[in-house]
Amino acid sequence: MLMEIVALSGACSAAIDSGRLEDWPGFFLDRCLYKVTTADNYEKGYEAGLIYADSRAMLEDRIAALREANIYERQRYRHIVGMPSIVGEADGLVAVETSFLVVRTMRDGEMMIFAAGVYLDKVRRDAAGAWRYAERIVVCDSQRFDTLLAIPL
Amino acid sequence: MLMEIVALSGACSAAIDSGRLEDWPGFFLDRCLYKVTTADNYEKGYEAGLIYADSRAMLEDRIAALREANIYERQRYRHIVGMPSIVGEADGLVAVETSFLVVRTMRDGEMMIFAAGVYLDKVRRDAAGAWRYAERIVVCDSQRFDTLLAIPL
Amino acid sequence: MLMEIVALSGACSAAIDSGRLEDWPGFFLDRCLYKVTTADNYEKGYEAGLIYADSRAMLEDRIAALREANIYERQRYRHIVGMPSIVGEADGLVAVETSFLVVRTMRDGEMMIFAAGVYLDKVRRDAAGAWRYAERIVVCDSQRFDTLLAIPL
Amino acid sequence: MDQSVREPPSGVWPAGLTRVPYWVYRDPDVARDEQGRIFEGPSWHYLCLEIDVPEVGDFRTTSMGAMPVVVARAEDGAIVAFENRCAHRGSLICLDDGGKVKDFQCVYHAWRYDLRGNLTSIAFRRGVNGQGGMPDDFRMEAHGPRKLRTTVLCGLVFGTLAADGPDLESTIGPEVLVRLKRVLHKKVEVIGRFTQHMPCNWKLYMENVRDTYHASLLHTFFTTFRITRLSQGGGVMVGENGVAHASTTLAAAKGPDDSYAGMRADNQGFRLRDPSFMEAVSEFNDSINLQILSVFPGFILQQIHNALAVRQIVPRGVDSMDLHWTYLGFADDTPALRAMRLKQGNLAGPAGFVSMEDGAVGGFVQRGIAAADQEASVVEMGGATADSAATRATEASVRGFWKAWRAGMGV
Amino acid sequence: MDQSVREPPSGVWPAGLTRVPYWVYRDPDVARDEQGRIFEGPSWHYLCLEIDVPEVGDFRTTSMGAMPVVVARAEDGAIVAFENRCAHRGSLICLDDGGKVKDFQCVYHAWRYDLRGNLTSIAFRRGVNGQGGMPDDFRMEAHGPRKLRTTVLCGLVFGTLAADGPDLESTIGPEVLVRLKRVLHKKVEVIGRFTQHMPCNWKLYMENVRDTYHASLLHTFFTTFRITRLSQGGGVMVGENGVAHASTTLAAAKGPDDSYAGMRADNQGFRLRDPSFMEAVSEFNDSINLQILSVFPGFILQQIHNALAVRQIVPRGVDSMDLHWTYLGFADDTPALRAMRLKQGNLAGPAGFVSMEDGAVGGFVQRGIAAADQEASVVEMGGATADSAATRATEASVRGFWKAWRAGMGV
Amino acid sequence: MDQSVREPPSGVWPAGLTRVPYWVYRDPDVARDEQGRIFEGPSWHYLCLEIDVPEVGDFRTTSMGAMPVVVARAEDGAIVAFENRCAHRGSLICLDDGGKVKDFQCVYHAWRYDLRGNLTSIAFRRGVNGQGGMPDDFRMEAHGPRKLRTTVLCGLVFGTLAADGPDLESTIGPEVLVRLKRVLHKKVEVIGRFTQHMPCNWKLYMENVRDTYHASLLHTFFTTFRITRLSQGGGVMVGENGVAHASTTLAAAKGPDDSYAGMRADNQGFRLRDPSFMEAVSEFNDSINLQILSVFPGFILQQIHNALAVRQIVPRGVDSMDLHWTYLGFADDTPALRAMRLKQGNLAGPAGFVSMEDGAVGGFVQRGIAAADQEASVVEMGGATADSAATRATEASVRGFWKAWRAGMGV
Ligand code: FES
Ligand code: FES
Ligand code: FES
Ligand SMILES: [Fe+3]
Ligand SMILES: [Fe+3]
Ligand SMILES: [Fe+3]
Repeated sequence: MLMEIVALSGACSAAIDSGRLEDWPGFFLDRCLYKVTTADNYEKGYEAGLIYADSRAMLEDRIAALREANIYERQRYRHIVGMPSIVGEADGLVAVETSFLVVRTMRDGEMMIFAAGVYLDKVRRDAAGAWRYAERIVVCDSQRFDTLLAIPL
Repeated sequence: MLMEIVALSGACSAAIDSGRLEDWPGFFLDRCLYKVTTADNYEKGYEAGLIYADSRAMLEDRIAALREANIYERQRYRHIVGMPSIVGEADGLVAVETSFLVVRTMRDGEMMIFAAGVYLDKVRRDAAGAWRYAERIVVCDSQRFDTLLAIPL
Repeated sequence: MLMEIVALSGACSAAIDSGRLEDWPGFFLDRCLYKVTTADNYEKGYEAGLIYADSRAMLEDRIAALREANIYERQRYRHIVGMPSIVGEADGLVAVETSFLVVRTMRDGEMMIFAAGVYLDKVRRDAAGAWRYAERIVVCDSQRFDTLLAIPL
Repeated sequence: MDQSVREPPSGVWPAGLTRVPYWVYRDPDVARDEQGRIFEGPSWHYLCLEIDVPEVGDFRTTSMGAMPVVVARAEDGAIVAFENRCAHRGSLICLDDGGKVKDFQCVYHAWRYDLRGNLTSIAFRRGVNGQGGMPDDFRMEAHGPRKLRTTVLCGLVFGTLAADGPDLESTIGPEVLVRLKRVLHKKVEVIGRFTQHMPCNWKLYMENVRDTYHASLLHTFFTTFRITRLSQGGGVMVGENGVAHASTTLAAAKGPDDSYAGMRADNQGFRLRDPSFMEAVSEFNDSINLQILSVFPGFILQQIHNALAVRQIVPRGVDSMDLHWTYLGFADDTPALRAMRLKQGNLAGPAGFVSMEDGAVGGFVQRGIAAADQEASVVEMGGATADSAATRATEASVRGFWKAWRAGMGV
Repeated sequence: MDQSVREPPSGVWPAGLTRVPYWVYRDPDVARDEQGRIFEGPSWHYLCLEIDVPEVGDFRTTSMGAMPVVVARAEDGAIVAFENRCAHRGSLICLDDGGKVKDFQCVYHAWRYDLRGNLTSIAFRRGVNGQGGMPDDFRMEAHGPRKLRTTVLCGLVFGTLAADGPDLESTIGPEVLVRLKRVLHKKVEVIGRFTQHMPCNWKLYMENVRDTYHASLLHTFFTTFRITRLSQGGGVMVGENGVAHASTTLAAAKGPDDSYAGMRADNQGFRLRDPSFMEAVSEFNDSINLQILSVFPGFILQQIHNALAVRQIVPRGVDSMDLHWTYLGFADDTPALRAMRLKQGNLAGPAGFVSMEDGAVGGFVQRGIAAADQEASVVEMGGATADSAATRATEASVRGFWKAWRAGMGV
Repeated sequence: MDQSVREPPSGVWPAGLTRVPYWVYRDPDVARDEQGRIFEGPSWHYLCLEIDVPEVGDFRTTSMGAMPVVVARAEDGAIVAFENRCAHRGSLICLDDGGKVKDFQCVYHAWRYDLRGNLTSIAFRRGVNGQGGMPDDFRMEAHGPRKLRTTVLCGLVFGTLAADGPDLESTIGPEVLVRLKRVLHKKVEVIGRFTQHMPCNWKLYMENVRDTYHASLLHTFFTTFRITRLSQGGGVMVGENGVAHASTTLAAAKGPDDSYAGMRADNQGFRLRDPSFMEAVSEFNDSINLQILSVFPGFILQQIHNALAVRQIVPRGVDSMDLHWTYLGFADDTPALRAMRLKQGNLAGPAGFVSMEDGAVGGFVQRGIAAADQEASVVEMGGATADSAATRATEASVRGFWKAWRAGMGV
């Protein structure tokens, strides 16, 4: 199971890093929670996120907005993720934590550590038996975000 | 065995990154060696370390000092560790090398590559059969440390 | 097989990071392709690379030049590589993609993210049955390289 | 670029309010003078929320430009503020974002301060065994961090180093004050805090906030979903002194609107698969979709549907700044309304559908003007004055910003 | 180090061309003046390749020093260029490296420009419902980004802000022009693009390019494989005005050559296991192994065997620069010749066997002179003049660089 | 912050030694002047250990402020030093921390220097086939890197650019010299080297080193374990000229000590589970627990129990510095004593229980004074003079630092 979850996490990152953003929502269940927040907010119990979606359709809308509506300079992410650790399991829902680092590269070649933190995930098998995210809380270590957060983490 | 050692290394990093510092000494044997040094020092055979502990109690003392005595600004680490490679094994003592990268995030959100290098570990099973560190030499690639080294690497 | 390829990729990185550059060409087949390029070049179909070698002998020549001919300041790399993902397989040739991050540390202790990107590899077993690189295209996310690229990525 | 610019700031300012010379965004000497004349000057600066320091001994750290500041709740319940700098040898007195204390103790040599920043004790003041210590004539009351004058308005804490001068309400002016009170009419609650770093001079961001002309042209999402279009009702208010502004947009008429025909911003092809988060709840008993309000130099209050936030600008060098976002709800939010605010968080903020561009466009200007110290921007939309208007197709509020800036800088 | 230096640049320049005071590489004020006097001055600057903008509406972004520039192919097929700065409030007009457009539209407020950079429309110029909008007397033709004068030579696009002045060919001069045409004698094709950041002042790199003395001493590979040695035939040409230079090396004689005896650079012990990539194809009907050509301030054309490239220098602050490499082939390359170019890519570029040191040595100087603002470099190899010579054992071309620089700076 | 400060440094210095205006830590012009007047001035600067260059041809690179320096052992066994800058065009002559050579050869054009830094050969000085080369009248002896005057004291190598002036011993003065010889009384051995980057002006760190008042108040560990308390015996010595200082702490009396009652630093609740590393071995035949010694501007010698180290300060810009730690043992250490030194390494250094705070507190001040260029620190503990004292409850040594600094700067 662990290696299957490693594969899920890897495929999800690869879709983003290689620019196949349209593939990204497919790693989530129809009903899901995707939230980007920070360690300080998480610890204080502040509920708001930079991105907050409670359906896969909202994730699809975000990708559509990035393609059709929003203006941002050409950039790439590179995810380096650690080995997931399974921290809980109950009736098919598996809780997983995975450290991550995202390096952002801008059009002009400038690279920076854009985000580091931990994914607090809940995964389960979908109807077809594939592992999917029921919940992904992206807890960034830093309160500060450079310029803007367009591409999801 | 490899995956068990991966789990040990991951659990050790997670304890530090999530602020559960009190859990960290528990990954070491009572008699152990924990040293933070650099590649230049290591190659020249200089014995001193920034941190040098030859008992788990000394590791517990360091955590206690960080909690009760030392002054340093709020900060977090994020460990990203590579896949361990087993480089030797003799009567239950397994030698392992693992590349690591630590991103430090300060209270104000500033992130930096705080350390990168390799863990030179010796692990063995404790009485209870759990893998523990008999030795962890943290060999940092850089001679330079920013501001201070409070939280262990 | 995946874990064997993980081991190959880890051993290749470790040879570079620990300064055993002479060991590095040994991870390639006699006839091979090693190229360092960037995402923009790759996407535009520009064929040239910063490094372009179509034989292991050329890789050996590059290491020899770094040792005997070229002048560059003392520096180290630290590779942090993700979990490889197998993207194809045909008559013994396995296509693998692996995200990577390289932190460069200079003599004076300065660390930077020197490169991030993805390895597009083709591996097969050599006569002795060991996995070797038939092809390694190093696709860096950034167009910009700091100072020089001496040590291979 | 850390090099100073060709022209000295002084004496080259064009007449009127319709031209802004680009060196004003690039010259380190201008940034230095702004610290003295504006951030340490007579302006009122947003410091924190009143609820950040609810009880005696609660404190929060913040800043006025480059100056570190402590805000605390004193024994008598008053909210006070002082420079976060020890009177001894200058260390920060407080090292965290906030907390609760009995008094303040500097970590370096343990000098102590009461909650108002008064120096109350000096470690080993009398020395040891009669040796060392401070001179007998050393008067603690003559030493201490600089104190701020503070005021609380609608739960917002503002401060200034100016011992006297107009109060905050009259500085803001009656018209904008009404707009402020409209939103902050009851107790708020923090639901999130984020910092956004922007690669531009702080003035470029504040101009953007006050720029009612750009929103529907830069932010496709605004236009496409008719959150704000120049063709919708509303307008912009600018205080007499230019210090405060408020812009409003009324809900859109349903009918067709071809005023954006052919523009990038009008993307009729774009539809939402889950439009639930656009179902705004009317909570202010009016038809105002969106209200953006600012107080010079660095305070912003946002209402976009049910997404509420305050933003604080902190310059970091001449070509860089931090924007501190505090996302708000009301203490008495129903679960349904709170849930809606969380979803509408997608609209604003560093990742907001209608605001992410604002994080980048300041940098586009900073890079665009990299060689333009001899050139000036053109701020003529809606004329040459900084008066309130019944349209947002104007840069009146931007001109108002420069009216306030020039008064502060004496330019 | 962002601090300015001890001596003011003016008035302390040593007589003649043989001494260069080190503050010239360190003083931010010098960098600022260079932007005005050289990069925005009368010099001709390489912008891009003609093939980067093959069709009407194609554009490419580039820069002249710190100034962002757009190059475009206009309706009439002319290649034009203008500052990449919106006439309204200064945003970059183009946000990508290149592309194809009908016209240009600024993202901030949707002001539009034709392919020549003429302002053609202003969003809501007439306001909305008769409110707002631009003043009736606003003349669009009086506003727009600064236009460049452009010229195309051998498929290279150059530009300058100087409305008049000598054309590019006469600036380069007949002798070097022949060298330029020798290489770029037919249609080229881009085979790779890379950027190399260098931790040094831009002038240190350009000196390095024009320094015919260093190659065989710094680059062991050159010497060992006799690609270029000072003892091989060839020489250096320097234009009368110092602006352009070209250096050439003829194929080596086979016999022994002990002129490098005892020097690090002569490493007879070093052999290649796969020398195939050294089997250069003669493609210019002459015996020139290697030709390096430059045009002040920032253009370089390289031919090393079959490795062809143009390089563009872009300063980034006083102690840092970017070098933009464009690796070239000819459109009619045979597969075999193209394959050889790919292999010979190992010679030059940021990882090149004979060029990687050039990425580092500028930094060695920048650090070596960190405390030497009162000192000067010694540029006397080959005498005191900047004349063409039949040897490369000279710094004549470096002196030529300073002749051109001082003319530009009026020093 | 790269902006210069409000007041010009000159003419605004307060009378006496008890006030230090904060612009002195922030003004890039001050940093620039310090390089010329102090680091390239008459002061003596620690360069390296004598054992770093034991044999002829051994060299080590170091720096005096921003100036790169080479230290070498010459043929005659003398230790010499010179600027690490080639006389030709300024490249670093040495590119590594140290090594062993026959002579020095610059990588750029292979100019050679003997071990004393004398220029001895110029590649192709006579050109090739009678063409090129250096002018016949070029005199190598007239060119070369700047030479330092060096001296060795107790195995420490110091250097200065001042050709004459007082020798090191008299500069340090007899009282502190005794303290220096007390520790370095026999051959040392390097057991570790580390660099600590600090986000503060270099003077804030040197003040901290000389600040006998802070140790037991900032460093809880010191106080709790009675390594140093102001109530323990000892004192501080300050040279007449303020250049050198030494502070000592005697072993604590066993009895109760309530002098820290109620202070954060006195944490009686804190106990060690493995106190073995606190069992210091008395090795200097006295009861001195701890001795800290410094020589203006950048040398520190530390003895904390058996933890010995030298530290070198290297400024890096106005708000940043590197501290180079060399951990020492004696060549004749017993295994047991060496083992104790390794354990006591936990006390000092970037991770030291009693020193880690010193890495941060300079930054706390740098940030605390970000807007305080008009303010000054208060340095009155122990009076207004810079005299030796029998207590550490004084800032006499800090005042001594400023006496030396102002003499060097002519302020
Ligand atoms: S600096 Fe605050 S007590 Fe000394
Ligand atoms: S800045 Fe370009 S349209 Fe306003
Ligand atoms: S710079 Fe050293 S030899 Fe030319
Ligand atoms: Fe906006
Ligand atoms: Fe070269
Ligand atoms: Fe201390």
